Amino acid sequence: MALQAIDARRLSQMLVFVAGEIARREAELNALDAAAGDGDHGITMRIGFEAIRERLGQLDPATPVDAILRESGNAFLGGTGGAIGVVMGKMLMAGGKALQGVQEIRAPEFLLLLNSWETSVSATGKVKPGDRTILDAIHGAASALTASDATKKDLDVVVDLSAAAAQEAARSTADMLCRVGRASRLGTRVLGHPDPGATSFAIMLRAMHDWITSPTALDTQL
Amino acid sequence: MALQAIDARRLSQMLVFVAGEIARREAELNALDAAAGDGDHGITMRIGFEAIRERLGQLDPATPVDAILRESGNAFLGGTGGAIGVVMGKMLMAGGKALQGVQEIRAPEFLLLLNSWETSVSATGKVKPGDRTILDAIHGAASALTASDATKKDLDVVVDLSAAAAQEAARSTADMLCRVGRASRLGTRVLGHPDPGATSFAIMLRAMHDWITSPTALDTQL
Amino acid sequence: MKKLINDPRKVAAEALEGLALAYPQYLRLVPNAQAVVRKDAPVAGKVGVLSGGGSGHEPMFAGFVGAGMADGSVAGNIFASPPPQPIVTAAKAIHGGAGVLFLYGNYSGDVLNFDMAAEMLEEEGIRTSTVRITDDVASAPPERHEERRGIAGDFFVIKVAGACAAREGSLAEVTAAAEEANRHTRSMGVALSSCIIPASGTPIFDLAEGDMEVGMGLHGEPGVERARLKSANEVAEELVRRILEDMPELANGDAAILVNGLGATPLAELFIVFRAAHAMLVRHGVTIRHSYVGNYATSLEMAGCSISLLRLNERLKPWLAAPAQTPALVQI
Amino acid sequence: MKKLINDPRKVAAEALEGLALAYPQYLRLVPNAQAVVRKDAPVAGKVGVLSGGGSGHEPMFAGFVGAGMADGSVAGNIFASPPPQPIVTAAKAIHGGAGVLFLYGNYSGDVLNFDMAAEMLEEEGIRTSTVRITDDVASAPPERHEERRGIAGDFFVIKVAGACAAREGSLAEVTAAAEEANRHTRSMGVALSSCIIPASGTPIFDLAEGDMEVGMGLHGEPGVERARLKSANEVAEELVRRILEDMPELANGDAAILVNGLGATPLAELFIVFRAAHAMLVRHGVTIRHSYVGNYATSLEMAGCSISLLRLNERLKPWLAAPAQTPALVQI
Ligand SMILES: Nc1ncnc2c1ncn2[C@@H]1O[C@H](COP(=O)(O)OP(=O)(O)O)[C@@H](O)[C@H]1O
Ligand SMILES: Nc1ncnc2c1ncn2[C@@H]1O[C@H](COP(=O)(O)OP(=O)(O)O)[C@@H](O)[C@H]1O
Ligand SMILES: [Mg+2]
Ligand SMILES: [Mg+2]
Ligand SMILES: [Mg+2]
Ligand SMILES: [Mg+2]
Repeated sequence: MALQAIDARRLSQMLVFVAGEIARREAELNALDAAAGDGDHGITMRIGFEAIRERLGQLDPATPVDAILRESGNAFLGGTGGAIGVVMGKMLMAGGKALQGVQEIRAPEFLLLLNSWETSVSATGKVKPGDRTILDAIHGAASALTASDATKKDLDVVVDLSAAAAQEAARSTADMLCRVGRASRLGTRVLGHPDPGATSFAIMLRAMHDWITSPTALDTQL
Repeated sequence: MALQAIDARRLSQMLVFVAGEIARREAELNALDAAAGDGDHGITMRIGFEAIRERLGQLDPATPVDAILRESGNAFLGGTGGAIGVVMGKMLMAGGKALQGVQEIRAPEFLLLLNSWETSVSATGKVKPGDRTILDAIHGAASALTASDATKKDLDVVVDLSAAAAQEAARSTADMLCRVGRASRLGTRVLGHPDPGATSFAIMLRAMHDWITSPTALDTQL
Repeated sequence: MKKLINDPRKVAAEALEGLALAYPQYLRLVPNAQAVVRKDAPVAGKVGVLSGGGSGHEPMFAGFVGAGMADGSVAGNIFASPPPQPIVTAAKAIHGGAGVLFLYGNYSGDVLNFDMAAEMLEEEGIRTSTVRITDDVASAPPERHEERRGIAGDFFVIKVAGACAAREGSLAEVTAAAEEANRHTRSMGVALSSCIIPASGTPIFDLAEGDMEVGMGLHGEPGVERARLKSANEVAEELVRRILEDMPELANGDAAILVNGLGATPLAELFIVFRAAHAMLVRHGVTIRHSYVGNYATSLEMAGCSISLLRLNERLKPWLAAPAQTPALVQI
Repeated sequence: MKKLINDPRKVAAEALEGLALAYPQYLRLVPNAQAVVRKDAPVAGKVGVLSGGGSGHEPMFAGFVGAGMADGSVAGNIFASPPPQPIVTAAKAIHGGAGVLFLYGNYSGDVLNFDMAAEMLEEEGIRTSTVRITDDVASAPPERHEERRGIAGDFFVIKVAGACAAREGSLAEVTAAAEEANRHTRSMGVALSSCIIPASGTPIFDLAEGDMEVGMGLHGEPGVERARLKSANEVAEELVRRILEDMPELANGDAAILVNGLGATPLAELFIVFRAAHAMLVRHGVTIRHSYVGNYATSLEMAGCSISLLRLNERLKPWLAAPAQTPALVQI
């Protein structure tokens, strides 16, 4: 049965599950990045999530939701490097700030989280939707929830919806020209491949949904 | 019909034909050298014979046999480099000295030539038969003629005999350990591949025979 | 993948350790920072010049740390900018009281991480300024030159900034010198084969036999054009031509040139490219005052080269000619 | 075959021209000789140090011509010794009246050509002496050490001879210095992939994915053993172990080390190898006085590296530490 609330302990477990999914998709993300960038996005994401996993292992079991997010962001930022290190790191930390004092993540908190991520990434990376970055997937996910009056739905439904929207948005970056980052001179040569950062984000949301819908099977991973 | 005497003009033409044969076998000689040396023997031989060809083109048409050999040796020595540059260059020059005043090369002069080459290469390279060098092929050719009372035979028969013996001797270097040159540390790893220099020499003699037996068809090459 | 490494994840760290062990006369490791600083850092009263970026471009950046060039360099993992914290740590290690100049190639990741480090340093009262190197002609059109990437031209900018700092320039002066060098530097490269990132183990792009990629970036970012591989003379002329188009004022002036190997191209080929570039520059009236040929900013074992040209004016000349003592450049 | 060249037959000549155009502050071309000499050659009263051999090993040999190292260098075609005449021409161009020392790797072709040149010079009244470099441990057992090949250890021998000549050593003294350096130098290499000779266009050997050739020569001559590629630490330790076995007196003494890239191996990997070699030498009580890491004696675009160790005594120390100004080594 799907979880309807993610408390601090569950949040840690979920992040560890997401880390595993990212690691599993490493080669695919590298290949996407190779098409227009420097072929390392999978490596960098894996390293970043390893840093999260390690940090989570060191935390006091009583660490609350917001602190877990802040610590995860801090670990990602400190251990990764690259564009995505700062973008993801600050994004996760912004999520912690947005959920300050929250005990459990339900549908409304999940929407809060996504909105804080969108604001953070846009500000950190100085990007807007359509610039062919991770922001496109975040924006797609957040917009889908806002449009569907998400706060009244179950958590698993909401996460599913956002994951589907993120994936669709990531896919649509394949038709976007690149304005920032390594690939910005490529012009039309970049077309046809989705943005690696956007793809990562879609993978993360889908992994969260998978975990929420069968959490116990994965309890052992931490 | 086979030639029975090589005068100065014919000698030039024959050397040009040999140059062509060596160039045609370049890749094969490189590959043999690659097995135990540095893979350049075909290149070096081609360059050396190109230097001969160029020099021959500059010579006075009245240049006698011995001078043609000396000039060829000098051109090979000056234009080539590598071990084979000195060995072949001095060898050809020694041939010129041995045939001093000779107007035509017939069977006896051909034997003289081979003997002078053997002496020269042995002295220049400080090698003996069995050391796995070009000397093995020269020694094989010279010995076959000495053993068969060559001076009484026709030139084409003698050259054929020597070419066959050189080829046999070259083949047998595949079973020899290498004492000198680039491959001397290899020990048994060199076995199974004939020595490139010895193979070159066998190719040269075979080309001479081919030319002697149908010289006119090739007159245009110079 | 055939590499002389121990652990794909430790390549950057172990390489930097090796560098520091090999050249203690010039530099030392910074504890906990994947960074090196000149052995006598911090030099009191001197502006600290801090370079850095992803690893995999050796000897760039750490190989140019020492007297007369950078005071320190922070190394990220392969092709990944270092995170902010080690940048902060290295900046502190070279801070002699006169501020720190950040010098790095203009990549999204480097910008984000160095900017964040600058904020953190500011909070601790350490003044920084930043010059982002943008020499790669292939990476944006002239009207958007400030978006261009930094490639081998980093070398000239670090050289000039290092010399200006060594002559007791203030932070503003050293920053202006670096900006001036960057403004006068153009590079253009060509790749013949891909490198392999150790941690991924696969080539990051394919180039058919007989093809080359004109304008490919230092990390295999696609360039402006994929074309049939031409002769060294034609390639060199094409690269110089594109630079001259971009910086026409180069003609009939003084210049420094760097013919840079990307990693797997034999030095003999770089000299052949240099020979052709030299001839073409002479035809355009350019007087070459300094030549550098070799592997300065590589892309692991990528095959290919780049040409960088620095147009020299009277201000830049003495800085470029100034002495330097680093692992990858000793100049008297 | 992807190469930045114009004509496979002109690689050696055009590369040398490029070198001379790039570094006129150190050297100049010799007309009609495919050779370079230091720009102020001949230096009156000084022994001339002449190095040389086949091309394809850049920067060796021509890159080490300049004050404090070789006075001149003659370049053959790729992997082929130069013929006698250009050796004679170059020797005359550096002859300052005190004789000329020939320094080259011990290969059949070089021996034959340089010996013949020496005879020709003798006829013209120019005194020469010869030291054949034999540092490659893999190329003959200790009891036949004089048959060994010369590889990257050439660098140490040229450095020492050049320094001794710069300090006004006589021909006998410079020869003795070179002999002493050669006697104290050992190298051992490993290849990971083949180079391609431009004029043949094909690899000269195959190495299966995951294999390496221990002891392979600078021209792809097979080595002592084909083995599975190991970690950088294991490879470095294996190379150092074989050198220590061959020169046990190295332990607990002073040494100089060169970790040399064969052409296509990234500098980062050479630093990782250096790091491991350093650790092993320290364990054996060796004090490293000078370290050099980079492409010094290459084999076109071969992948792999070699380690060279020079055991330093009190005579060799000042020569190795002496200044040098050449394209490939500037030492203060
Ligand atoms: N300025 C930026 N703002 C937001 N996201 C960015 C920015 N620059 C790059 N990205 C994201 O980072 C991804 C690349 O990440 P990665 O390959 O890990 O870093 P790098 O580009 O430094 O190699 C891109 O696909 C894009 O989604
Ligand atoms: N000392 C020597 N005496 C006679 N022949 C030699 C000697 N050294 C080498 N050779 C011959 O030269 C051949 C190799 O020639 P080549 O490849 O052109 O020169 P290099 O060995 O300089 O690359 C060998 O196969 C051998 O026959
Ligand atoms: Mg990337
Ligand atoms: Mg050979
Ligand atoms: Mg990257
Ligand atoms: Mg050869």
